[in-house]
Amino acid sequence: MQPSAKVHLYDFHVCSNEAVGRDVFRMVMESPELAGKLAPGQFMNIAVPGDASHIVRIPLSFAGTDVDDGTIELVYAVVGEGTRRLSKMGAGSGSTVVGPCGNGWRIGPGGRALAVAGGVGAPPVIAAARALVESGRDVDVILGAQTKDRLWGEKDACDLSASDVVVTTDDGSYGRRGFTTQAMEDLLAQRDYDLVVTCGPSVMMAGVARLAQDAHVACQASLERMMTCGFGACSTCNVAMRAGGYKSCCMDGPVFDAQEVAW
Amino acid sequence: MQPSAKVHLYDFHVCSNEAVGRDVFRMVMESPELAGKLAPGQFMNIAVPGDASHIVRIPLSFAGTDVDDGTIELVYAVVGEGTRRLSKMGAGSGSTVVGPCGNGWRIGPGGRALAVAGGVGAPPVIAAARALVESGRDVDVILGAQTKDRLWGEKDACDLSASDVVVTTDDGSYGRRGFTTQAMEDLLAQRDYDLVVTCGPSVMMAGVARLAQDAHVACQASLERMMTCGFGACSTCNVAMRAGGYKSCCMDGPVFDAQEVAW
Amino acid sequence: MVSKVSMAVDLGGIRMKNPVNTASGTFGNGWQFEGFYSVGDLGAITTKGCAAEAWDGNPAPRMCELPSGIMNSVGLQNPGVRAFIASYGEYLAGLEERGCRVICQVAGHSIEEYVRALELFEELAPFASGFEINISCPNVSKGGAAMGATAAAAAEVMAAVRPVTKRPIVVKMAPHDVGEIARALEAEGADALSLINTIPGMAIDVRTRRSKLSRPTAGISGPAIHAIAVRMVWEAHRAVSIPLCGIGGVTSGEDAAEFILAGATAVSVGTANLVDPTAAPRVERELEAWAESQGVSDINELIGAFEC
Amino acid sequence: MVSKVSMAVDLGGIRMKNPVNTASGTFGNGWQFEGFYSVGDLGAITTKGCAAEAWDGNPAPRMCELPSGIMNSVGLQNPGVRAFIASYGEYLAGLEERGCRVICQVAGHSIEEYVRALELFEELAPFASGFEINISCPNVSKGGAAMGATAAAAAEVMAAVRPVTKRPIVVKMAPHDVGEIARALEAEGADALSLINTIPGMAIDVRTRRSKLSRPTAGISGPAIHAIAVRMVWEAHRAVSIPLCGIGGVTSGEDAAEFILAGATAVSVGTANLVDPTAAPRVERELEAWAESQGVSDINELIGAFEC
Ligand SMILES: Cc1cc2nc3c(=O)[nH]c(=O)nc-3n(C[C@H](O)[C@H](O)[C@H](O)COP(=O)(O)OP(=O)(O)OC[C@H]3O[C@@H](n4cnc5c(N)ncnc54)[C@H](O)[C@@H]3O)c2cc1C
Ligand SMILES: Cc1cc2nc3c(=O)[nH]c(=O)nc-3n(C[C@H](O)[C@H](O)[C@H](O)COP(=O)(O)OP(=O)(O)OC[C@H]3O[C@@H](n4cnc5c(N)ncnc54)[C@H](O)[C@@H]3O)c2cc1C
Ligand SMILES: Cc1cc2nc3c(=O)[nH]c(=O)nc-3n(C[C@H](O)[C@H](O)[C@H](O)COP(=O)(O)O)c2cc1C
Ligand SMILES: Cc1cc2nc3c(=O)[nH]c(=O)nc-3n(C[C@H](O)[C@H](O)[C@H](O)COP(=O)(O)O)c2cc1C
Ligand code: FES
Ligand code: FES
Repeated sequence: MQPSAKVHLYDFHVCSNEAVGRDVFRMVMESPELAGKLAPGQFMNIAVPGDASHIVRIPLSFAGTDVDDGTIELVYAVVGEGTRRLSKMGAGSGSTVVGPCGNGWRIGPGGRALAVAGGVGAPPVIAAARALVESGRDVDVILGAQTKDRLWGEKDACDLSASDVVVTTDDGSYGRRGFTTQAMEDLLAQRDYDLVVTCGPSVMMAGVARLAQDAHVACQASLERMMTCGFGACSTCNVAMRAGGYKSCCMDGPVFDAQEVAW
Repeated sequence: MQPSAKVHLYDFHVCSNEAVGRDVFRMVMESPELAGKLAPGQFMNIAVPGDASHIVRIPLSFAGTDVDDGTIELVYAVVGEGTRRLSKMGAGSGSTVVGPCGNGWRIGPGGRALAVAGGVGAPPVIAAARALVESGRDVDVILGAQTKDRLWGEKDACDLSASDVVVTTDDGSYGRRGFTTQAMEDLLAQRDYDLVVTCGPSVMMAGVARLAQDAHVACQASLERMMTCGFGACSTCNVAMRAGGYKSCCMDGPVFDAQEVAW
Repeated sequence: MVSKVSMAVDLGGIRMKNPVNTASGTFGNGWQFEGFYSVGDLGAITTKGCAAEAWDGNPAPRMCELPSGIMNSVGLQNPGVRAFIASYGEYLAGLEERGCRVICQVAGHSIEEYVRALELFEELAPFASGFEINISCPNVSKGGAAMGATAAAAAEVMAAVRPVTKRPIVVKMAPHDVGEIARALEAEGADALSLINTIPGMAIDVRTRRSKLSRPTAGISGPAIHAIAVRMVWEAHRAVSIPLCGIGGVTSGEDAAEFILAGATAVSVGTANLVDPTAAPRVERELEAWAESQGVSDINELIGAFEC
Repeated sequence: MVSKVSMAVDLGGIRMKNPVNTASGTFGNGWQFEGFYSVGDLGAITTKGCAAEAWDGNPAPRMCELPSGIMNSVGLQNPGVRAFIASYGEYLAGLEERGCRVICQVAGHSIEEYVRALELFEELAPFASGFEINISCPNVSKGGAAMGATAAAAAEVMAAVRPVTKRPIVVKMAPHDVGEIARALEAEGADALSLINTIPGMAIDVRTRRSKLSRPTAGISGPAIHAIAVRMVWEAHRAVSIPLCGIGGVTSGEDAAEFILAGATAVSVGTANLVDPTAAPRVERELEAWAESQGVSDINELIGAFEC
C-alpha cells in the first residue's frame, strides 16, 4: 500500500468573529480551497498568531461551509490562552490552517437519526444533522449547555426543517433542566432511531453511547484529544479502544463508532 | 549606608507612534508620574506586549518630556522583534515601564558644548542639548546617520536657538558626506568647547572620546548594553573601565565619563 | 537563483543531498507530509521508533504545552517491524529512489529486543540507507533512556547491534553526559550520533495535584531546548570524530546553522514539523542561503566552524 | 480577604513567614526592589553570590534572549564579603528585623575560598538567617559548577564548610545528577538544598560564527527551564529528606505550586524579578490563593502532595 496524504496547509482570513454567548464565539473564515474539501465531522488545525511561546495549533471542528463564498463557520469556546487570542482576531486578519483533518461522520441513507450535542460540541453535530437532512433523513436534535448564555446552535438546528429540537441546560436557565442524556432517554422511549451522532464532553458522550447501545442503535461520537499535528505525524492523540490498544484521534477519528471506544 | 531605590513600575499608554524615517519611529507615551521624574540621559525599560516568548524589556532613552501633559517622547529604530512589536503599538494601547533608570548627563553652567549623535543615539543627545541651552550654554550639534531617511533630530536641534547644527550622512544623501567625527574635527579646530556629550554606535563614541581627549575637552558618553533589569539587580550590563574592572551600565551609567571607559 | 553552495553531506555513510533530516516521532513515516511538499527533497527522514513486536504506547493525554515547547509521553507506540514494512515499505523505498535517505529507527526494551528488531529491519528493509538506535526515549519504563543512561549501558547496546548490519548505524542520545557516552559509542563502532532526544520534565495540574500527562515525567521538545541541544552537540563534537546529527528546537535555518557551526554534519527538524508542516524544506532553504552568505562553496566547510 | 492558610515554612532551620524566596543573582541585594514593593513582605531573599575577595566577572555581553528565557554569563561578579557587608549589611539587618529572612550566598574558586568566604560571613553577617553555598555556577572556569558536578566533589565542599557555622547551610545545586548529589550533601550535613541553577546552553551568532556571549557556553533561566526544574526537585525529594527550595522559571503562583507539590518547602523567584519587578509578591499572593483553593489550613500539607 502506498499511503497518500490529503491534508494541506492553507491561508485563511477572518470575515467575522463575534461573541454568540458567554465565552462562546462564532467565526466565519475565508479559505476557498479548504471550504470545498471539508466534510461534516472533519476538523482543521489553526495557527493563532500573537504569542510565539504557544507553539501548538488549535484543532477546531466546523459548523458549516459555504462553498460558493469559500467560507467556513466555526463556533468555539474561549477556554485558555489560544482560544482567547483566537477570539481577538479581527476581520481581515489571517493565518494558516491545516486541513481537512480526520474522517467525518459516516452518513448514508437510512431512517430517523438523533443528534446529541453538549456545549461547543454543537458545531460538528449541527454539520451532521444538516448532512443527514440533505441525505433525506429525519433528525431530532438535542442541544445541551451549562447555562442559557453558553448555548449555541438552536437556531441552526431549527432551520433544518426536518428536525425536532430539544434544548437542555444544567441549571434550567433555558429549555429543559438537566442533562442531554435525560432528554435522550425520553426520545428513545418515544421513537425508533437508526443512528445517534454525538459530540460534547467525554462523560456526556459515554452516557449517550451507553443509552444507544442499550437501545441497539448505532452511535458515532466525535472525540477530542490533546493534539499536536492533526495529520498523523506524532501519535499524541491516542484514543483507547475497547478491544485494546489505541487508535489515532486525528487520523482514525475524530468520529469513532462509539461502541469501539473504551470510554 | 542604607541604599534606597528610586526606580518604580509605571503604567503607560501610547498617544502616538509613527514612522519618522526608514525603520525609525517616534512614540509619544503618557505616563505622568514618570514624565515628572526623568532627567535627560536617564532611560526607561519598557515591556512590549504581544509575544510571551520574548521576556526581556526594551531599554530606551527619551528625547524629551512634557511634564504638563505627562508625556514622554521616544525615538527608536526597529532593529529586531521587540522594537518591531513596539512599532505596532497603536494609540491607546498600553503596557508597563520601569524607570527612571540610571544617571543622566551631568550638566551645570559653563562654556560652549558640543553634542554629537549617531543614528538613534540622537534622543538623549537632543535631551542633553536642550538641558544645556536651558542652563544658559551655547551648544553645537552634530547629527549623523547612515542615510538621509534614517536621520532624526534635525528639526529638534534647530529649534534649540542657541545651537549650530551640522548634519552628516555616511553616503552623502543629505548634509555633509562622511562621519560625525570628521565634522567634529572641523568644529574642534574652529571653536573652544567646555564639554562634549555623545551617544551613538560604540565605534563612533570611541572616536568622539579620542578627539575630545586630544583637545582636552571633558566628554560624557551614553552607552548601550544588553540589559535585563535596568535597575541594578542582575549585573548583566557591565561596562569595562579603563582602570580595570566593570561598572554597571544601568546604575553607574548609562552616561559615563568617556575617558573612564575602556572603549 | 541557483545556489552555488554544495549542500551534500555524509552522515557516517548515509550520503544526504542536503543536511536536513527529520526527527524520529515527529514526522510520522514521511508520507503524512506529501500533501505539504515533496518529501523527496529532504536530505533524509528518520522514521518513528519501531520494535520487533508492536507496542501500545502510553495512555492519553500524551501531550501538553510548555512555554516555547511541548512535552510528550507517546511511549514509542509502534506496530512492530513487520506491520511497519507492510504499511510503509513501498513508500519508503520510493522515497529512497527520489534521493531522500531513509533512516529507520529501532526501539527495544532490552538488548535482545534491539538486536531482534534490527535483524528484522536488516532483512525486510533493503531500501533503508541506515538505522538509528534509540537508547534515549524518556517515556518508556524499560529500555529507552535507561539503555543510554551510562556509557557502559550504551556501549553494551552498541556492541550487540553492530554485528547485525553493515549499513550505517546512528545512535540517538539522551541529553545527559554526552561527551562520555559519545566516546563509548564511537569505540563500539557507531557510525554517527544524533542528539538530543527530549529532556525529561514534569508538569503538574495544580488543581488535581496530578501530572498533566499519563506519567509523572515526560519529554520536552521545541525551541525551549534548542540552546541546550547546541551546547551538547558542541560537547559531543569535542569528544568524538564520527559525524553528528543535531536535534532540538530547530525551527529556522539559523537554528540549523548553529548546530552545523557547533559540529553537526546534519540537523533534524522535530517538533517544528508538527506545528508548521512546511518547516523542514524551509529550514533547508534558509540553511542554504546562510551558507551562501558565509561565502563558502561547500557546507562541509562550516561544520564545527564555531570560533571561540 | 484575610487568608485562612498558614503560609509559614521552615527551610532547614530558616523560618520563613511564607515560602517565597528570591534566586541569587536575580535580586541584586534586595534594596533595588524597595521602589516596587516592601521587600520585607517576602519570606526570604538570597543575596548575590559573594566570595572572600572581589571578582570581576566576565566581559560583556553577558545576556542574550532565548525563546521563553534568557542566557547569562555574569560569572559571579562581586565586591568581596567585606565590601558587601559595608555596602548592604545595614539594609540586610533591617530586612531581617522586618521579618524577611536573609540568606547570604557564598562563592569560591576552591574549597579553601568557600571556607574563607563563609568564615568572613559568619563573622561579619550576624544578621543572616542562613547561608547558601553555590557549587553550581556554570559561568566560571574554576569553582562554581565544577565543585558540584559529582557527588564526591560536592560532598567535599560540604564537609569543609559545615564546621564553619552553626547557622543553616543551603546548598545550591546544578541541574545534573540531582538525586545522587543530593544524597551526598545530606550525608555531609546540608540543612537544605536549593535547585536548580541555570542550565548550560550555547547561542551562536551565525553571521560571525562566534558565541552571542563572551564565553562559549552560559546559563539558561526563565520559563523555558521550569518543567525541567520541577522534575529535578521531584527527583531530589525522593532522594533526601532535608527540605528543598525549588528554583527555575517561576513566574506565577501556579509555577510555585508545582514546586511545592513536587516536594519543595520554599520556592525562589529568579529571572521573573528582572522582567516583572513585582513578580515575587504576586507569586506569594497567588500561591496563597491556590493553597486556600486546595482547602488546606497550612501550606505544609501540600509539600510533596503530588499524586502519581
Ligand atoms: C478534533 C477536535 C475538534 C474540536 N472542535 C472544537 C470546536 O468546534 N469548538 C470548540 O470550542 N472547541 C473544539 N475543540 C477543543 C479545542 O481544540 C480546545 O478547546 C482548544 O485547543 C483549547 O486551546 P486553548 O489554548 O484555548 O486552551 P489551553 O489553555 O491549552 O487549555 C484549556 C483547556 O482546554 C483543554 N484542551 C486544550 N487543547 C485541547 C484539545 N486539543 N482538545 C481538547 N481539549 C483541549 C485543556 O486540557 C484545558 O483543560 C476541538 C478539539 C478537537 C481535538
Ligand atoms: C540605556 C539604553 C538606551 C537606549 N536608547 C535607545 C533609543 O533611544 N532608541 C533606540 O532606537 N534604541 C535605544 N537603545 C537600544 C535598544 O534598547 C535596542 O535596540 C532594543 O532593545 C533591541 O530590541 P529588539 O528586540 O528589537 O532587538 P533584538 O532582536 O533583541 O536585537 C537586535 C539587535 O539589537 C541589539 N540589542 C538588543 N538589545 C540591546 C540593548 N539593550 N542595547 C543595545 N543593543 C541591543 C542586539 O545585539 C542586536 O544586534 C537603548 C539601549 C540602552 C541600553
Ligand atoms: C511527539 C514526539 C514523539 C517522539 N518520538 C520519538 C521517537 O519515537 N524516537 C526518538 O528517538 N525520538 C522521539 N522524539 C524526540 C524527537 O525525535 C527529538 O529528538 C526531540 O523532539 C527534540 O527535537 P525537537 O525539539 O526539534 O522536537 C519524539 C518527539 C516528539 C515531540
Ligand atoms: C542574571 C543572573 C545571575 C545569576 N547569578 C547567580 C548567582 O550569583 N548565584 C547563583 O547561585 N545563581 C545565580 N543565578 C541563577 C538563579 O539564581 C537561578 O538559579 C536560575 O536563574 C533559575 O531560576 P529562574 O529561571 O527563576 O531564573 C543567576 C541567574 C541570572 C539570570
Ligand atoms: S495529533 Fe499528531 S498524530 Fe494525531
Ligand atoms: S541591567 Fe540588570 S544590573 Fe543593569
